[in-house]
Amino acid sequence: MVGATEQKRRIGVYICHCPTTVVDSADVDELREFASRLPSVVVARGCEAGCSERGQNVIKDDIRNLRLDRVVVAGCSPHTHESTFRRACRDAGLNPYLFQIANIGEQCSWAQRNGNGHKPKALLQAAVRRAYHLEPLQSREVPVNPNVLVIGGGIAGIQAALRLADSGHKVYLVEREPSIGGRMMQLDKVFPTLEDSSYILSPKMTAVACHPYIQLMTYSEVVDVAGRVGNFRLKVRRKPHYVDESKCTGCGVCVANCPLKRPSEFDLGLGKRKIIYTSFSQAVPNIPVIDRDRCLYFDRGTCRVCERLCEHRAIDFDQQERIEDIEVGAIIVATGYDLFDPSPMSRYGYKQLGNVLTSLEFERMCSATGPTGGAIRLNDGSAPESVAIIHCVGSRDRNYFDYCSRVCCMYALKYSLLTRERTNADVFQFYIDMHCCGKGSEEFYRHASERGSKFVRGEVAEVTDQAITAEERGKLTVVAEDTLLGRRIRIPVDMVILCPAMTPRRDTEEMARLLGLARGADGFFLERQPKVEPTATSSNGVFVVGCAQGPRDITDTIAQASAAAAEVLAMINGGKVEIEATSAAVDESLCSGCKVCLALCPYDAISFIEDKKACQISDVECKGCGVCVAGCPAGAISANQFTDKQILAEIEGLLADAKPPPLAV
Amino acid sequence: MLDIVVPIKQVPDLVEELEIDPSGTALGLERTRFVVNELDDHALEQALLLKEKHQAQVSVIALDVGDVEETLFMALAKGVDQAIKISGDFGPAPDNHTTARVLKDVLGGLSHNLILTGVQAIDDLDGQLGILLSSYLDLPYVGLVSGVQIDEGGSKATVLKELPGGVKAELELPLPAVLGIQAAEQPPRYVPVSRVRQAMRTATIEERSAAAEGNGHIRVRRISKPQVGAGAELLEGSSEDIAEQIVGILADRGILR
Amino acid sequence: MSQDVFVLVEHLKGQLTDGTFELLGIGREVAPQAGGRLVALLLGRDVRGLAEQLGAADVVLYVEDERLGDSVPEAYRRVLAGLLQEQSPKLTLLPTSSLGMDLAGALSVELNLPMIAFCKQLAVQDGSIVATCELYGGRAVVEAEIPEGPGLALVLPGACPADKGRSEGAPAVEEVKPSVDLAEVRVRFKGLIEPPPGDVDITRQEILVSVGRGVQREENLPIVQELADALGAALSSSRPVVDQQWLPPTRQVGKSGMTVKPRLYLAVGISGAPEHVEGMRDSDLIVAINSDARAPIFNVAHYGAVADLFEVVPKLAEAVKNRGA
Amino acid sequence: MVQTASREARGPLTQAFFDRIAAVAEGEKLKACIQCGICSGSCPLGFAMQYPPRRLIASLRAGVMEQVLQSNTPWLCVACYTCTARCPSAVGITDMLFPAMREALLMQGVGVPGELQTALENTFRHGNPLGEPPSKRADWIQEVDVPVTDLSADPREVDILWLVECYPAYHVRAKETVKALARTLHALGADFGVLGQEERCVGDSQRLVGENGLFEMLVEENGKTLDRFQFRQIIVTDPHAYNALKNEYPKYGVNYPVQHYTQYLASRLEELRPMLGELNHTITFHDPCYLGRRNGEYEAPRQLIQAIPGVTFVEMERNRENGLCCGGGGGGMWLDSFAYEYAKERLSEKRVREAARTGADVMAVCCPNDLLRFEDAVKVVGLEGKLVVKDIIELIDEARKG
Repeated sequence: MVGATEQKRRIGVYICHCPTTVVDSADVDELREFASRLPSVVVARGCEAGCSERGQNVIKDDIRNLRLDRVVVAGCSPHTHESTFRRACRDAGLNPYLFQIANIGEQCSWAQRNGNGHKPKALLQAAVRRAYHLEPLQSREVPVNPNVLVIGGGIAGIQAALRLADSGHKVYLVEREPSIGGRMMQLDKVFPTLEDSSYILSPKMTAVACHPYIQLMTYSEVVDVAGRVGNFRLKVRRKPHYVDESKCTGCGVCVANCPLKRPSEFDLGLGKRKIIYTSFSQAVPNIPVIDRDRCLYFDRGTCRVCERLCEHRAIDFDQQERIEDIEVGAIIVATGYDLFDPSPMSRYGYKQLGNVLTSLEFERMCSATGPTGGAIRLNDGSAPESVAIIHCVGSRDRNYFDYCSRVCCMYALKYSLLTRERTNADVFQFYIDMHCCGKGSEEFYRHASERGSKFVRGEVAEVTDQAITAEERGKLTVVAEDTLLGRRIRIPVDMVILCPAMTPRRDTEEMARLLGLARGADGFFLERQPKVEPTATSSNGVFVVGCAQGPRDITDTIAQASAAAAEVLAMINGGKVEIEATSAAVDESLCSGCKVCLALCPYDAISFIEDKKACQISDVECKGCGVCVAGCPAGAISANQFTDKQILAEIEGLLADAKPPPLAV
Repeated sequence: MLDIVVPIKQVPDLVEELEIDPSGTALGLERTRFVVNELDDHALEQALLLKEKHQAQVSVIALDVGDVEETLFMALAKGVDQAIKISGDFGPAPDNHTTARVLKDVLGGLSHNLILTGVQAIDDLDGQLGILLSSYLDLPYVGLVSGVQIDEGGSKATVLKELPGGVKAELELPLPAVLGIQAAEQPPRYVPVSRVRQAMRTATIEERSAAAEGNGHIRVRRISKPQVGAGAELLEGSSEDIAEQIVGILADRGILR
Repeated sequence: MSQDVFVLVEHLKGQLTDGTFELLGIGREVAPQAGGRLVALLLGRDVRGLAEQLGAADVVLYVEDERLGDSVPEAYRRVLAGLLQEQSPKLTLLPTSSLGMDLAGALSVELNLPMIAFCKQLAVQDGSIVATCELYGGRAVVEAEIPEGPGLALVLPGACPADKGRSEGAPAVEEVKPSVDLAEVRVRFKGLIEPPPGDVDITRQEILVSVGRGVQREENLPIVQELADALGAALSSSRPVVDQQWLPPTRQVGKSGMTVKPRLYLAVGISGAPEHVEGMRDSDLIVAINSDARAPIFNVAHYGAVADLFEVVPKLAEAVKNRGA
Repeated sequence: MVQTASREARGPLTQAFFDRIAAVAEGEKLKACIQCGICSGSCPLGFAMQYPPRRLIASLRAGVMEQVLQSNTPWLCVACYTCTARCPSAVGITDMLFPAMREALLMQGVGVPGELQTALENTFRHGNPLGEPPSKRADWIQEVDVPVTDLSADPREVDILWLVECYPAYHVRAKETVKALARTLHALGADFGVLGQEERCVGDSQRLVGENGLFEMLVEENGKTLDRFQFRQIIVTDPHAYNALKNEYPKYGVNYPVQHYTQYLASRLEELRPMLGELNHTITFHDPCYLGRRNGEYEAPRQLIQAIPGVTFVEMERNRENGLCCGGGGGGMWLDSFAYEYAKERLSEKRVREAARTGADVMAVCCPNDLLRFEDAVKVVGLEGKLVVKDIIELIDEARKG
């Protein structure tokens, strides 16, 4: 109830409706009628598409003509529409923070088609009561640091970095591995054009290496993030190469003479590398690193062959890890994906049976620079006469990964063509559904079919080496139902290629915490809005591109990386960014100095002021999350958009006409 | 319309040991569990098969003895149209003459043109119920029946009666009639418990009362359990020992070389 | 009322049944106790010649009629009702058979005579008819009486050795006209259905291994089959096994199945209900294996083992094979 | 093809089936099937089914179920859980779809195999599928040389309530495992008791054959019985009982901590280990579907076998989640003749051949169905003298004495 002594308010209420979203017209009249009777409401209108120009004008006119001092819209989610209406308020001369949404879109009409009944009224009443207590706030603008950080040096990161750097901005490109290039570098050919992957990628990598505006930080990881949009402060851990980058020429003598070998990570263990090594021959930068854990010198203090042979005295066993501080205005996350290790799906025999490979292993086998020099070979060195390719290994599977990995159908077709071309083996594609969308994909599918791939629609039940017929002896038998024939089949083959799911990187969770990013149910980083803000994230100034966001092919990845670069450019070229007015403040007279809030604040925005024996919140750092407000034992902290008064008024509004719920049984 | 009546009877469940009343002239009924007479279950099944074939009306009728309600509910769950429980002063174990008279009394008020009942029960001391009933009702009777066909008009039945040696006699008799069923044309159906429970909730057992008059005039002097292995010489020991002993016996008799 | 003991003669396809002689055997003992004659009732069409084998009886009453030729119990019932009404015997013995079971109850009601079923032994004591009956599938023995008589008895097969009822002597035969009109018989005979040929004829086998309910499941049959194979025997069974369609009806031993007299009848998991015992009791040697010590099969078996068939049968098969080898 | 999938066109059988599907919470999930066929490819009896699971679900979604319900399919499932464990759409084929079909058939009394009816009838009447007298359920106690508390005669508080289950309590071969377990529990000083005459079948297989009413009746009865006794936990001899008590009984509010005996013994392995003498066997182990695939317990049995000195342990090719079912689950024990008619070979026969291929001389099991079925199978395929089937508890008992 509005007390008699309190100030009069002039609130305008707009019940938004359009064909697909909010309430149907019958309800609009009833709601409008209801709203018009609420205290302080001076006008209540039904409003067809309030977010349209016409709708906005109605509101603007009312603000001016009826001297409205608060606006409430019953309509869609604030997530998508709040900024639109705030802008309208501002244009009409009303402080944008005196605007309130009653979210009857998501809460009512989208959730329940019929019988909205009491609920929209309750929400509307809550919004009106809350609006009564809203205070004008001033949003702030801060200058933007024009430097950009790109995390991940795969094709996505490379593309974004180049776009930004070409626009004359300084870019830090941080890559965990010793070389940039990422997954794409491991691939042999790319679909649907069958170009060499490295043919496309190498020039871009070289461009990165010699770009004056790109500072490449390989073998490095971001370990700490502070600040906010426009002004991030980060710490990057630079792992020691034990090779002085400034002296090394990449001549390769050290690598050639290193006496020890171990399985190459880049070749997924199919080939070997030295202990001082570059990931692959076209590595960028072309500076080797020493695998400290396996180096004889670090282990026993002996060997030092590399050091002895390096003419440039670049080997430096004393190199230490260092932490570098960098400051940027925006961050692009391009950390890519991991490939699911299918060994838990023991029915496919991966790591138990010979000649069962994952797709990436097969890529390395196909690659001219790979361990077999591009020859498709069985373990015994012979060429396979028949190959089975199993789609959807862990993808589209609620026991593993719920989603489609999007690229497997296409690369499986690519394998068909490569295998047919190089071995003339029979190729069986075991698929559930062929998902070949995208430019050129259908032709590719047709081409592979014409080249004699045998398509079996059915998810494979098991791969076994237990023969039950003579022709199965010595082979891998693939057991499945051919669902189109409705028949159970057993097909003996020599080689099985598994197409495992593309999964979030193992460290996605840690990364998300570091950068304040949200993750989807699938574990990948979540974009702010999949349609209209596909690269932005819930964290202002942080963008996510490529497979870090979910499985996609190279074409889409590059397009997305360019898009994110454009977003970043739009931001930094403006020179400043507006930051949310919502923040928290400490009432020093109430603060007991217990410092509980210091530990709670996720943004390090709170400090303890010794002189005053009280905490203080930095306006610039605070993002208004409210954790400290809830956590303060003394009740000394309040959030300016979420005062107790506002919240209590909202609750009262919700419950004003509520009937007691039926007793739960 | 074919109206089939199936009189059924409760008998002690032989899975458990029989108990003898201390008087020595009756079974101890206190702990005895009752089940429907196995061949009555066949009669019921045969009735249900005929119902499915001829849209017959099937009534099950039983004296209130033993756990009869459970049996009647099971019959309802199986799909009979009517279940009737008869109460009267016939005591906990009426003989078949008494039962047949009580049934005759009740059947007088019940439309019937085919009566199916098990050809015998394990406790038929004073004769088999079906034939006694047929005589009280003065209806034709055939026992040991293992196949029943009803003609189009529902006026006569053709039945298969089992004779020794696997031979069957095909007999025809006019309806109404009483048949003593030896085996239904398919094994008695299982009725799911949820159906039985549903029947218990929704169906009703009709209750009638009837006077018991007369009986079979048999006096039981003594009931006892047969001496175990009265006739046989029992072989003992482990299964190997038993096998060896049997082989020995067969060899002695020249059955094994 | 006379003190005579009447016996119903049963014949099938022109042959007297064993049951008839068993009844005569019992009648021979009971008639003197009653103090009357033993009278055989021979009913049929063209079966007068059978009377010659009925020497155990003092008198044979022969009733000839076209309609008594087929196995229609109702025709018998009408004739017998009249005969018994006229003759009023002390005791009438009927076999527990497809014929007797369709007669006794009806006569009991029609003539208002008490009857006792499942009789294993009979006597007349002080004018009362006393019977020992096997009830509850052989699980209980009931001693019952018809005080003062007269009465009817349904006698279980095997109650008395058939030989006791056989006699060389020629009885007196009295032909009696049926006192009732058999045209009123409501049940009409249409024909006999013989069992399908082609399977093993268990009545001609020297050794039978017979299985009952105790085998539990069809898939357990091979265990018993293996023993049968080892013994060179055929597999037969009690009714439940056939009802479950695990074996064809041609393998059924008992009342409505076959009557067998092999040199060895090895009963496996058969409890020995009277209907079964009827079909095998005359076997030369009966050996029974059953886990239930109370099983009545042990009453007719010569040797018995209270044991689990799944334990003993494989061991026995092995022992037999070892002996053969 | 023109489909007539309206409700009116459904036969009573189909209607009963759809009603059942609609009544269970997971029924909706059937619509999520992506027709990938892994179920049909994985089903050990799929080759014999007229409508293997994928096709069955396709028919269901098309609303044309009558033929499916009247085919051999509903009765061929042995509830081994392979399809369900592998199904990418998490369709409840084993727990929901097949029982629902079977329930419809049972309700309508259509085509229910006789041997199954007998088992259900026996369970209903006598509380065990074998049709044995309830009063003799604890007779095995007389045959064992250690004291066993029969709580039905001597109700006292015990630490462990041991549900013996039906085959172990009555079946002469399975009884050996019960005696061995009694001796071992005694040796460990465990404070345990059995329910004796008061025990009834736990009923998991009855549930899976679609006799849900019977299952619920057993849950009610058993729940009341358990409530009357004081104990800390339950152990069971049969993995099917374990499954029911762990996953199904709690849905009806009957909630007690339960372990399979292998889990219990594995938890006391350090006390057990010193008691074990040497056994010179090469042993392979068959994972029971309802301990392994359904409930994820693969280790406890292996730990016990490997704890026996002298034992060489070998795995079969198909093991753990890929293990081949014995064919006895989900009512398979009572549908054996039916399955054999269509499959012409028993899964147990395939499985003992697989066991023999490992070179093991002992095939260890820990489920009564496995014991009985594999022992038969060993005879049928002529592996007698080469392969012996033993329950793990028998091996432990032997090792303990030896």
